[in-house]
Amino acid sequence: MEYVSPEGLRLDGRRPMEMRQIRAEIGAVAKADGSAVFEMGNTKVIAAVYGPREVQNRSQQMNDKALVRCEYSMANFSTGDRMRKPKGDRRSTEISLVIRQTMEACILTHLMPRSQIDIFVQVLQADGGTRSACINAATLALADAGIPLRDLVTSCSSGYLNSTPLLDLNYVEDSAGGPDVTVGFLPKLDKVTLLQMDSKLPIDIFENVMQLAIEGCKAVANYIREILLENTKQLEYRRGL
Amino acid sequence: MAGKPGTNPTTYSPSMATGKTRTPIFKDHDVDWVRPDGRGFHQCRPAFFRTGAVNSASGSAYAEFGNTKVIVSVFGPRESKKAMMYSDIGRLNCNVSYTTFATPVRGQGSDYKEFSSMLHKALEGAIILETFPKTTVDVFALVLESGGSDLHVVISCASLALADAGILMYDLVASVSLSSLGKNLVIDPVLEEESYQDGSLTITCMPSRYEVTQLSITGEWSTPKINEGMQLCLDACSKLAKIMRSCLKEATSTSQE
Amino acid sequence: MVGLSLGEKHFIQGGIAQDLRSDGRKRLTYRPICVETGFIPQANGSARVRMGATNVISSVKAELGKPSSLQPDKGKVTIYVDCSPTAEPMFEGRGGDELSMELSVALQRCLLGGKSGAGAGIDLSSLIVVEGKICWDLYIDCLVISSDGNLLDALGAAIKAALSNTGIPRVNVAVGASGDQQPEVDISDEEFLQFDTSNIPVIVTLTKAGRHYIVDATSEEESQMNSAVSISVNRKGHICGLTKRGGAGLDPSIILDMISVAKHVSDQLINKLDSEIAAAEADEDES
Amino acid sequence: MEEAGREKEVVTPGEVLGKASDVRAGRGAYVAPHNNLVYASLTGFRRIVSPPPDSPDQDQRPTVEVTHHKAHGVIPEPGSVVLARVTKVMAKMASADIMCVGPKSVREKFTGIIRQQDVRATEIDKVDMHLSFRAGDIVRALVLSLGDARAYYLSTAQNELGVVSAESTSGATMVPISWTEMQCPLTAQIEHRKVAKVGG
Repeated sequence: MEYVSPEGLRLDGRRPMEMRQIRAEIGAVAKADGSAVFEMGNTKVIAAVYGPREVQNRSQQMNDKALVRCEYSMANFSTGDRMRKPKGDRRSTEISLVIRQTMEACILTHLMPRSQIDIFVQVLQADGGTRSACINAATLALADAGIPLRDLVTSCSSGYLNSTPLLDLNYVEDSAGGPDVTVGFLPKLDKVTLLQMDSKLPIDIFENVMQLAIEGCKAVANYIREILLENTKQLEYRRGL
Repeated sequence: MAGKPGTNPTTYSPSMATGKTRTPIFKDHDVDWVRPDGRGFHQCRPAFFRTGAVNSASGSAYAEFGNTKVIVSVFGPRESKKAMMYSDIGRLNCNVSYTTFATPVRGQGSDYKEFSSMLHKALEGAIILETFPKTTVDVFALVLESGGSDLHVVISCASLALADAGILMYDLVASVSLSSLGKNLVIDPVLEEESYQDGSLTITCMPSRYEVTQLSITGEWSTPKINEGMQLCLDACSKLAKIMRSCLKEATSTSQE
Repeated sequence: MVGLSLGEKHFIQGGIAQDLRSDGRKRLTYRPICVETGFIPQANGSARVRMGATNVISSVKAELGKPSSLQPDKGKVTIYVDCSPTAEPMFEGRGGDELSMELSVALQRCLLGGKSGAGAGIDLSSLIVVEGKICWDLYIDCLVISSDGNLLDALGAAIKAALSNTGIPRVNVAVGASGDQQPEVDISDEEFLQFDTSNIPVIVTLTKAGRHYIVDATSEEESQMNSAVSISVNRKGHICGLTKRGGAGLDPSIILDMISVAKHVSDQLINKLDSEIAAAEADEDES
Repeated sequence: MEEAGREKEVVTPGEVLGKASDVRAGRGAYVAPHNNLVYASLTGFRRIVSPPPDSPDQDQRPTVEVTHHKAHGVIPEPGSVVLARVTKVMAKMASADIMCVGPKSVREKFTGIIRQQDVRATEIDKVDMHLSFRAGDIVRALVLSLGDARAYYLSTAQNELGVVSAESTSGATMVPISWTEMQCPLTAQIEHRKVAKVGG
């Protein structure tokens, strides 16, 4: 199957280096301490953060840092064909773990010892790149909750199909079976915190593809920063400052 | 119609609250419903109760309404499970299950969880939970044979089992359901009637306090019809409660002798 | 769930008694309802409903299936509610299952009518494609995103909005299929059939706090309730379902009184909801 | 106000026993606040107990009770004296299974814990749990509180409370010789316990 047309356009009309439209909104869940909706094209994710709060399960309490927990769940209607998956299947558990580890790395957990931070991400619509969207939504929600962060961790994926590096794969491209690189990136510190790849790729091409994903992360970071600034201005405005 | 209340305690039939006899008008064939067991529309199945059916339980009861046969055992109050949070009032834990041979098709049916939560809601309001803090009372109901209106038999039987176990209660709980078939209201429907019903109304009440602990209605109902249905059910509940009370009294007096 | 101090409890109860609730509403006033249709483009129909801080999504997915042998002339509708842990950390893991089940059962009872299908808000016979062979299976999935009380009413409204947003593809049945063979069908991707949603009831939950009833209780107010009765009423003013929640007993005459109050309230709610849905549809068409 | 013949009357939960203005609700009965009636909450025999004529308070209403041998199994409540078997002794506390509440044996298993500070009334911080209890001892204790989700909190900080029966390492039932020591009748070995003062 041809994923890049001779004119250099992808199936959804994007250029290889083009991201899908991203949109974010802060404060979708009123009762949570922080929450955000993040959309990448048709992928739509909602994240809510509760905490720092008292540790629910005493035995998990840590005296020198905060406990970070994460649960990823998919709505029944999120995929094209409806299916009812039992909660906590292997895939969700794996993604929960990935998100938890990524977020834990950027939260300044040592500032909040003996507390617990819960991150809940809910996929409303899945169209490729849910992992990245979840991480981006979680970052926004954590920032909204006012939890001290090292940097805004952002994520983006890229792939390599028809000998072309592609940025931000959608579901069709993702399921093509080609390599798929997901990167989590700390833009200000210029560090990679998450790197996952399926399938195989020559080393020199891999560097290109990863660089592409990093560029994507930087673009997302700029957008997230804008949204946060906008939100802060709104808050200031409401407080009459 | 069966005999007057009191003379024959194992059958009962509520009298119409309004006093006038209802003459159903059968306009089309569908409405003309003859009950499969030949009862009147406002006549319940003969009810039979017996306490102390299970020896190992703190309290138990067996109930038989026509073909519907259930057995309920009550355990506790006993220590709540370790995982539970501390609570200064007691907990009620209900579970309804069916035997594999309860239904015409072997091992069928999947709404036990729903039944369990409905049983819980029906009983919860009647038990004085403050009297056994931090502990749990378990109510296990087993439907031996399903013959329609299973849930309301389970509820009534469970309240009898709780009374047998000596759990403090505000009142006994009696439950009666009613089906609407075309223009008719049919009390205590059997399985066959339930599968054709246009709507149903189930009332669970504490008869001597005259309070409704649970009410659920499905299907489309007009207000006068709800009034009529509720009145019929409440009437039947109070008669059902009389039978339950006489069963308890009988058990108590015989055990004393 | 909500830990309230004695002072707060008195404040809420006093407000209810004086017909001026903590957020300035009267006892029988709803919070502003905000409807957004087409929220999930992948579904056949979807809607997001917000009532104050309560936020729910409902999506309708239609799949071709086989009607059950007991009712060959009717399609099937399943309602399933899921409580996302985003709404309440308590729903994490399997924690939300109990509430999900309770809400699903209550919605089914309120919207799908009796076993014979009479009184159902959704006309099941309109879902049939070929009698006894092919019908539409309607899966209504709801997700609670954020909860601040009165979930059932919000879910009921979301389902109504999602169904009015639903387009079911027209199906052309190939002629000539005979006997036991499954007829071949051709699903059109251009022509869509709309649902008649005028019969779908709205759900009004009356929460009894002290001697008064309130509608659209917030979760703080719900924690003060003695008991609550959810009543679904259609446009004709008929009761389509009723569930009583909360254990405390109620006098039958109070229930009847609550029913009449609910009928009165439902009138306004239906009109309000219909205009909101129409506005949301118009919005969607524009964009 | 009730004749003796009616004392044998059997009542069931929810039956009206009288007006709250005439009678007081005793065991197995309760008052409904909305209509001021006294209802039964148990199945059993109705009994009217007249207040002791020398009772200090002005209230001279008789008390109505419902009694039945088949009341639900006893459960420990704060203030009740229980007999418990020690199951495990740790540095800060000992856990025990409650066997009897007052004179009645419990039907179900209830766990209690005796914390270090509740073993005796004096020098509570010097208590060595291992010199106070041994697994298998029978202890008389007072229920302090409902405790936490896991166990009831028990106390032995009174003279009458503590170990009432214990076996020595050689398997004989020991004899108390002081409030801190017990002796084995076979080997004359002395073991340390928080001994209860029984009788006298």
